[in-house]
Amino acid sequence: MEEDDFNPEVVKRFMFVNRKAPYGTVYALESLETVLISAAFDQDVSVVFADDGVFQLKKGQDTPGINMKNFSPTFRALDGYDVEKLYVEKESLEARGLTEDDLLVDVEVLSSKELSKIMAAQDVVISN
Amino acid sequence: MEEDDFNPEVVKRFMFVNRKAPYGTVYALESLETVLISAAFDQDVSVVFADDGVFQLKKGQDTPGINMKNFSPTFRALDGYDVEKLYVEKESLEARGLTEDDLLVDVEVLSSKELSKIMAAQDVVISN
Amino acid sequence: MKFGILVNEGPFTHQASDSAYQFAKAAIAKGHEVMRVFFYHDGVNNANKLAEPPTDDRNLVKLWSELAAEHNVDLVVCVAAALRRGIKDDVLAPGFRISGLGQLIEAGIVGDRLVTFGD
Amino acid sequence: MKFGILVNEGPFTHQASDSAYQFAKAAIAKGHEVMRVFFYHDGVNNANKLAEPPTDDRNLVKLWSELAAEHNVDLVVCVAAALRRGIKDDVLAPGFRISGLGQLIEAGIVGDRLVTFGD
Amino acid sequence: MLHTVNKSPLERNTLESCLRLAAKGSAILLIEDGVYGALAAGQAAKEIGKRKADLKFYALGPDLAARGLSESPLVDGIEIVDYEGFVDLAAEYEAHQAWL
Amino acid sequence: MLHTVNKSPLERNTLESCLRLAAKGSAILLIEDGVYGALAAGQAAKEIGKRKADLKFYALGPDLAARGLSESPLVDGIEIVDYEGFVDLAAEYEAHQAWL
Repeated sequence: MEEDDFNPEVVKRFMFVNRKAPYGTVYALESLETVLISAAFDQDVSVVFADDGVFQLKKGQDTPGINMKNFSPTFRALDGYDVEKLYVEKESLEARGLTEDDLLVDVEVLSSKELSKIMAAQDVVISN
Repeated sequence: MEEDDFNPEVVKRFMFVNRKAPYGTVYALESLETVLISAAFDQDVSVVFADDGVFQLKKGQDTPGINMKNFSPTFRALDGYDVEKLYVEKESLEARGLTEDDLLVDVEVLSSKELSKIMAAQDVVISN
Repeated sequence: MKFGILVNEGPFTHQASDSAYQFAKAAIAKGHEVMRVFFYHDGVNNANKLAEPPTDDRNLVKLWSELAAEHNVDLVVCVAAALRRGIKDDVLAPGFRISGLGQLIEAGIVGDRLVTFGD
Repeated sequence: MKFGILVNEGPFTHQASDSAYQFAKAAIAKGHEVMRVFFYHDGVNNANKLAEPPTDDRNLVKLWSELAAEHNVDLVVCVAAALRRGIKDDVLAPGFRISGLGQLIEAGIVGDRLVTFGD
Repeated sequence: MLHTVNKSPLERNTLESCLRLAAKGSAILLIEDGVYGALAAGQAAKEIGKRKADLKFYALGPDLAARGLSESPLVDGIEIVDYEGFVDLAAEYEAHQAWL
Repeated sequence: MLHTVNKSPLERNTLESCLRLAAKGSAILLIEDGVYGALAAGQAAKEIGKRKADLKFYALGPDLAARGLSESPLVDGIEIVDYEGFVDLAAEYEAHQAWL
């Protein structure tokens, strides 16, 4: 790519979609790394948690017993990176018997219908 | 392992369980390689196709368009390796709108209940 | 149109890399530009030059290298994902380079479309 | 009791290798023998000595090598699966050896139990 | 938005989630093992039928052929495309979302 | 037979298939993401309940803890074990089947 292709004025809507549970696979952790990097590009970033992805935000994760790193505190740090749009699908929470009180960060809980509209308005969707 | 641990007289019941569709992942192909190798050990081998694994036996697979190797003819060769117990779960076939006529080898179609009993009697179960 | 492609899985185990390759080839055939293919998660294993599939099977590592050489496609392997999985310069196939996740975001900004393939 | 273990997935991407390692450690702690761990499918990637996870993360390749050294566990990588994925002697971690699928069947025959971990 | 679904609806929940969250006017392309979702005899047929007025449905021909499904009846209205058709869809819709 | 299920019942069909095919007298151990199936509030609770007379159910404690589920109500009758308990189960039952 030529250097002059890169226009720092462009602001696109980037959405990261998390639909997988943490620890069983590495996708949740590596997706979070992408979100953190994206913050440096001054784009319009949002992060969605739907299906088993809502479990990524469950309070009380305690991982020494499986010898893996507990990365859930990093979600609390997103605010400091100006990643403030965290959306959780209401239907996914309910199907798992969870409420907003079970989550370790403040999020916006949206119905499938509301979330669907926001998803449709994105320029770039990154999922894993 | 000590050489003398190996007792050629031992005959165990080995069951290979195929529950995954072909081509989308490599499991079906690599599982078949294991079945072929097992034939050399004179064990009591059976192969089960359940859930999307029944699609492995679908007639008419034609793979040049995805640039992958069509390995389905190998199922026809199992007979020559004395692997003769091929079980297909009836409920899995029906849920996919398939009948025995759609399959490229002769199999024994069993109900969940019948298959369940055979599975329970195995010494070694290899799945992927 | 300028396409970026994200590949999340390694070769052979999942069809993701195959589908991404077929998509890239078709895009180029139609006159589009494939500006970058970014390999993340197990996708970094697509860059392992030691891969030696059976001769009657496709060799995805080689196919990607050839595509890069013929059509000037930028093949980028994520450094963090690659280190974790042992993909380093020692085993890197021709045409691939190791770089940061920023290259994925940049492809999203600069390209017209980002198309993702995974498990 | 004599355990054989089958690992179908690589390190880091899926928990399979972690679970298998914890199982093996617990079995040995309880006085059982782990006669062989067989690595198939993407499991062959557990043998890649170039893997270098972040320092605050576990290093599964190293953990397996150490287990082999301390408790005489036979770590076998399937040759066909490994060739396809580029795992060769050049990158093989200590304690692993490359051999045929027959070693898996043999573990099933000789061992009292074969326990499988995958995706 | 162009959505792709690459898993069988009988194995995973991705087609179901995609059908729940795809906005009106989007297209859904079934690829890889996702093409099993296109079968008229399959259990996803009803769910696809419910959204046929809102969404356009496609299935990748080479993936259907590989799986021996070239002659199988598909859900009414699903259009078969090849890889070039996939590229056209990706260009036509303003973004792509993979349901993985 | 000792069966292990390592995927969430909301993502994949493995728990469902295991419950359909596990013979009376077997044990089912939920590990990794499979432990989500143990939640009393989850949709698999009913299906597990139906087979409680036939089968024994276990869940791996370290996997529950990692996922923040140590305090969550589980389906009645599911016993929590650690890795050593997993080894005991593998030794007690004459064979192991992983539902992958």
